[in-house]
Amino acid sequence: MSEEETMLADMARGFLDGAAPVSKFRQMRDAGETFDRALWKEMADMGWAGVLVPEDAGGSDMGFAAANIIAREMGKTLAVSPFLSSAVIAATALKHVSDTRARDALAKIAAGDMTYALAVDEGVKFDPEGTAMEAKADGNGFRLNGKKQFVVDGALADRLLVLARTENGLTLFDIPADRAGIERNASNMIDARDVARINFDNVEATGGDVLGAVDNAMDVLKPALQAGQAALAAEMSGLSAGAFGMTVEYLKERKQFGIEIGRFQALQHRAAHLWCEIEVTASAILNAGRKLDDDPENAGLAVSLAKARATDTAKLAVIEGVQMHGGIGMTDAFDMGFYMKRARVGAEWLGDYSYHAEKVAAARGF
Amino acid sequence: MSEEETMLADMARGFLDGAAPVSKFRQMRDAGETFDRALWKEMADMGWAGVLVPEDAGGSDMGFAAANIIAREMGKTLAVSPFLSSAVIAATALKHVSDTRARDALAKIAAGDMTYALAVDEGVKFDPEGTAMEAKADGNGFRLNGKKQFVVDGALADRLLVLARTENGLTLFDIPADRAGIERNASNMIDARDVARINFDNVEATGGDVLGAVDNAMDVLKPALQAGQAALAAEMSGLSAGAFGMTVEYLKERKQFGIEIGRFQALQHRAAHLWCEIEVTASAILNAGRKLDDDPENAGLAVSLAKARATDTAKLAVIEGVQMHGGIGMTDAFDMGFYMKRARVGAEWLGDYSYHAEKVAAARGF
Amino acid sequence: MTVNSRDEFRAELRAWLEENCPQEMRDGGMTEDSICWGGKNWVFTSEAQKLWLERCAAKGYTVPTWPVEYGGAGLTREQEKVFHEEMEAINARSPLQSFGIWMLGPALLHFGSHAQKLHYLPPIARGEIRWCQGYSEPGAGSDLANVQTKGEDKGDHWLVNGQKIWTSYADRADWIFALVRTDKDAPKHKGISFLLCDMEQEGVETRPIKMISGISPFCETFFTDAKIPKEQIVGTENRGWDVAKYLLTHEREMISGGGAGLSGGGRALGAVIADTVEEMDVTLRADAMRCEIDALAIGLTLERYKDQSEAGQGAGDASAMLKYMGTELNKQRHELMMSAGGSDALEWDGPLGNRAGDWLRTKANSIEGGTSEVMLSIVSRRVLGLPA
Amino acid sequence: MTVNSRDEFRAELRAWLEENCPQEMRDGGMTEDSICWGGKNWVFTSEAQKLWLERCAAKGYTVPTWPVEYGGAGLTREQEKVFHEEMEAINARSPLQSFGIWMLGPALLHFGSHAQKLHYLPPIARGEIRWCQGYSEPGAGSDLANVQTKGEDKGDHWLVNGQKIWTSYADRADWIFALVRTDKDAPKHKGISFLLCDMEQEGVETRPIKMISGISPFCETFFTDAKIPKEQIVGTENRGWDVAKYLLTHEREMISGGGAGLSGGGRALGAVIADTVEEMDVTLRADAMRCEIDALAIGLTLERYKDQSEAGQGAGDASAMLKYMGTELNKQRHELMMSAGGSDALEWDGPLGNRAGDWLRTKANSIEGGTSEVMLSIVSRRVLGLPA
Repeated sequence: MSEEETMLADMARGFLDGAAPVSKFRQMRDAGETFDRALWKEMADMGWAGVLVPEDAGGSDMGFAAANIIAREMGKTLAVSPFLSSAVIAATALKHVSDTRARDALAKIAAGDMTYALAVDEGVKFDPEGTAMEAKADGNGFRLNGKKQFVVDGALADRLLVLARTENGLTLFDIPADRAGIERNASNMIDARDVARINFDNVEATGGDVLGAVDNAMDVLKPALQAGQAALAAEMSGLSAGAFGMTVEYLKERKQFGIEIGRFQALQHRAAHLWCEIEVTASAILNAGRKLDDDPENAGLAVSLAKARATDTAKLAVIEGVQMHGGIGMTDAFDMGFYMKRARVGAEWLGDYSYHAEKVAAARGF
Repeated sequence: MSEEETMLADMARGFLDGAAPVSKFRQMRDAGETFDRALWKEMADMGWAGVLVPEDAGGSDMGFAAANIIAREMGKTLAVSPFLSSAVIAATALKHVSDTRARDALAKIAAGDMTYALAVDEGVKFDPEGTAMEAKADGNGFRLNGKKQFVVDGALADRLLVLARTENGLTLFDIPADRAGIERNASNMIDARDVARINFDNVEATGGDVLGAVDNAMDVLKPALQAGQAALAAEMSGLSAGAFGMTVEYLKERKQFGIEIGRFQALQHRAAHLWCEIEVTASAILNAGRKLDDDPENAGLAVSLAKARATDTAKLAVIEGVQMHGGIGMTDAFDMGFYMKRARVGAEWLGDYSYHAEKVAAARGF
Repeated sequence: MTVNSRDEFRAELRAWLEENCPQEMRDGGMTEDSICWGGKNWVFTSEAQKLWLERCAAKGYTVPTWPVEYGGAGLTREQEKVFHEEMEAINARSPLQSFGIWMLGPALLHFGSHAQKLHYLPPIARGEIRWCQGYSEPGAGSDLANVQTKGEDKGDHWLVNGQKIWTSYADRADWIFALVRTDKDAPKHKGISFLLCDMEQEGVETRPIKMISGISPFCETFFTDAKIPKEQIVGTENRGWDVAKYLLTHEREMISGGGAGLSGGGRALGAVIADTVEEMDVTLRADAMRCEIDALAIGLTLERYKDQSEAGQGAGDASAMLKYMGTELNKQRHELMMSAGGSDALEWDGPLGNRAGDWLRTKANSIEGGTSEVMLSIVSRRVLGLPA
Repeated sequence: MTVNSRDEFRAELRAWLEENCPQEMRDGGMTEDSICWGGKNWVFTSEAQKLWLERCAAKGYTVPTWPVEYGGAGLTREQEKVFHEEMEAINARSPLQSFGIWMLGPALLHFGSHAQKLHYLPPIARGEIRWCQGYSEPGAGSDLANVQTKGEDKGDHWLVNGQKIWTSYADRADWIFALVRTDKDAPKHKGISFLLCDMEQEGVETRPIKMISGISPFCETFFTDAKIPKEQIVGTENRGWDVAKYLLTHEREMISGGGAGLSGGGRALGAVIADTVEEMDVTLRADAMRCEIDALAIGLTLERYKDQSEAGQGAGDASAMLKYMGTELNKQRHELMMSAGGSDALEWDGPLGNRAGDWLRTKANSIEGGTSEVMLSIVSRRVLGLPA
């Protein structure tokens, strides 16, 4: 990391340790809350909401590598915010459209005044190309009918990016979440975040609601997905580091049979192996951020590599975290379970290990 | 294991430790020998060559479970013999044919006077159904043209069981290895065993050379293959136990940094894990033998389970064996490398892990 | 047993099952709430569940291998296999499950006096008394012999004070079997007694612990001046660790069997996944195949050890292997079930029911009843003879 | 470096390569016998190999980041990256590989006197002197500081007696750098000196060790009253362990890079397999994908650590991670190559060449230069700070 990046990470860590530690997540979970608007406003004030928004639209325009650094720090403390959905995914999509409406939306995102959710999934697995939801041409506009699930931040978002099938391809719609015909049902997620199942019953959309060009959703959606995947991978790598940090501390403190369990070589070697995995994954995350900044057209391999590694590493980190903590790690009163549940949700969102492994293989010629 | 089986195992171990220890294999390897006819005769005298041959044909007729026990003990000391090819595979095939010629052949096998090799593979992977070699009808007989590879015991065997494609299916031929048009080339195998590549150039075969019925090779071949796969799995489980035994001894003796390396918990846990794997695989082997004896029609799952597990376990056993021995384990002067090479050859012969895993999946409904 | 007598037993049993097993009890009993745990406060989920338990108990089929005089059917190992085969053939639910059957029963059969056996075993077999286990203590973790709960000798009883943790379903149990330090001056393993205690008596309280899976299968249990009569000791005073170890090997085998997914049904993981997944991706399919292979082989190993051991003797040190392999496999299986379920599996009570909760629950498998690390150390030292 | 100067350097380099790299040297150099090791007795496999070495050496391109005065090209880290990119673009072979470049060079640059650098480094850069490493001793194994080879102080020289093992290619090397105990009374790590020794001199003999792969990349080397002049010490007397440790971190990174399959070509494992396998089965494909993901990520990690460190400083303790991950991956890659090769891979010099030998060779990767177990212990203690 560059000196600038290290500073950003330090600053983010300082803020999150104070404003959004794991205990804060526990409070929200216990209260059934999935969005802290005041916290999001603070993040916006620090330039996080506008991390990808151009400066002339009120953003901080720090780029993808910076977004990954923020996401990673958020992962460490399990901070809850619409950062990925709004500041990364929606902002990237909107940046690929050069009209005034998109510009205004970006400004509102940067200010923390408007949040977005991405509605793509229809089955249990991420599969944008397999989208079946129909947007039928109707006069000058469209009628949307169908169902979406696993819409992250979808129950509370102000606006929705909805992928639907039009006559000759896929089209991305940018519509308010309260438009007539939209029915949102919050899912009771194991990671206690905002996720919704959404029904679209003859929802009207105008040509102006189309983000990018009709039948060409991927021009806008693909970079947005890649940005989201990379940032999610970064969040998961932070999550791994957070869980690992707790685990190493526990190994140093906890005594069994009269000595610290961190003296047991079998645990030492497993902890060391896990650290190696975390380090290697960190490289893939860093690389994905750089590639998105420097050569976004060819960032697919780097992004899928990051998401695949991050998924695998986080799984190992939380499994070892629980196991090494023993019974206490299994209790709800202890935080490790939160990391395990979040890792599982992160594993599925925006493409699981297998999805991205196939992308890597394809990019590498097999 | 039953008391009888335990006695057989003890007897086999006693004999092999004396007559075919690993040092004997080393001698043969160094001398470029792949068959010890005198040793095979001794094994025949003990009833091993006729382990599956009916008593009235001079065999000991001990059954498949017993054959597995013998194969397992052979695996421990890397004993070289045509046991699998002749006493298990060929004998099982011949038993499924009720003519006098087959009966005579069984008697010769049991006496250790005639050896067989099975010629099935044509590509780099085991795939009997994919056999391309042609046996074209020619008058009352056939003309065989094509190539076989990975014919175990094929360079020195007296007779060959050859799988070839006939007009409406596959046919198994039982022909002398020196028949005109057969060209055998010994392969320089890493496990220093007898394996050949064989060319068939317009080789004549009569109707009498067909084992079983024309176009119906599998009636005879399938049970023979299953018997061979189970016995090979048993050999590999013995090999795993042999390599593991050396490794545990080394852990107890070898000192590093002033203490026995067997005191290092990381090595203890890996050794313990390996023992668990070996024990679990032993159950699968035992089960395959029982199933072949009691319910051969439905033994496919049991056999594939045994071969898949044995392959995986042997791989782990030799990798851990080499690693835990350190540099010395990598030297040719030490025996561990022999186990590693034999495990690799056993992994491929008669279907690799993946082949048998697919069979298990199919048998289990997915 | 000759083939003939086996076939006779099978025919007899089959007829009995056909007549006595209610149709509702022939669904395999794969879900958590189909289990009948019994006990004083048990509320049967259906009349059929009650009937099934009563009928089985009358024949001794809740504990088929226990002696008839203690409530069992006195089946041989061979007959027991036939029993399970026939039960599985009609997809019958287990009539009763309990820690009394899996753990306390075998220990009593081995260490208990004849009077204790007559007193405690039949109510377990009939599902009248539900037991829980009081071994672990806060902070002790894997060091089970580190027992701080103390029992003061008061002549005809011990006065017990202390705290137990991870007491499974203690809030629903009637009695507890507990390790109590009755000689504080003796070496760690030599001053512990194995005591039986009525949980309704004064001085015993229990409090559920909420787990990451959202449920509370475990409790904390507190003893405050609880009086335990002297006759409620199993085995010799201060030699309770022997009983505890013996019981632990049974617990391990039990967890292993459950862990390997071998109880109930026995459907292949891949087949279960294929029910809901159109086409398995290569990673999922490769992992499911390996899991299936391991599950089958571990199941065979459990059977092999049962065959090898004397009736009721258990697998000894090798139970550590069974426990380790079974529970690690079960964790892996549930990881794959989650992967197969995709986003549907990420909700509490979502379209796939309690799949996430079941998955999280399995993470305790490799901790409870001795961690995987302890199991590996047992194998390393006692089986392989590696130096400590 | 600004983008402009980088682009200029790239253009210049590209032109030079176009003009100077012989066509025969543009085959990626993936096979063992394409390597140019140099040394007094080196027999060039072709005129092109000789020419390519000479031309590169003249420009300093055999050791691009070394200072110009010591035979290098004095490239910055950024320029070095460009250099490798351009070499890879035309599939150019590495002009020279040697332990002098990977191991002794960095140690001399850090610990050597100016005179020593001027004396020893340029011949390494030109491929004139081939070096080998004398660290391990029989029976010492992972305990590298357990040095028994002793050097007796004879005023102007040490009289050295003892035995080294695993001296890579010692039978083809001209000089050896060796750890010698020069103070037998000092604590283990404080009485060792790092000495340079001409192997042609009297009292130095070497004998190849045959390995399971059939080849003999390692030797035993014997010192019998060998005289090593005092000026041939690197660093301070009895402080040779510092030099050794420093060199080890470079060795680890080198092994890691080779291990991760990152040297030469960089084709995907799956693509290589697909060349010879019609359709990968699910197990092979799943494993190949995981391997590819790990290889790419480990490669990025190597680059990241190079970027982070000062020129020539290495990755320090983290080199243990690089070594561990790289070599374990390489073993896994070769297992898959064997699996993909099926029975064709089971012959010495079969249709797939030396695939089996290469596979067996990789098993030493996780032993040589510090075992995987030692690497994990280093990470555990020095990086994670877990108690010893």
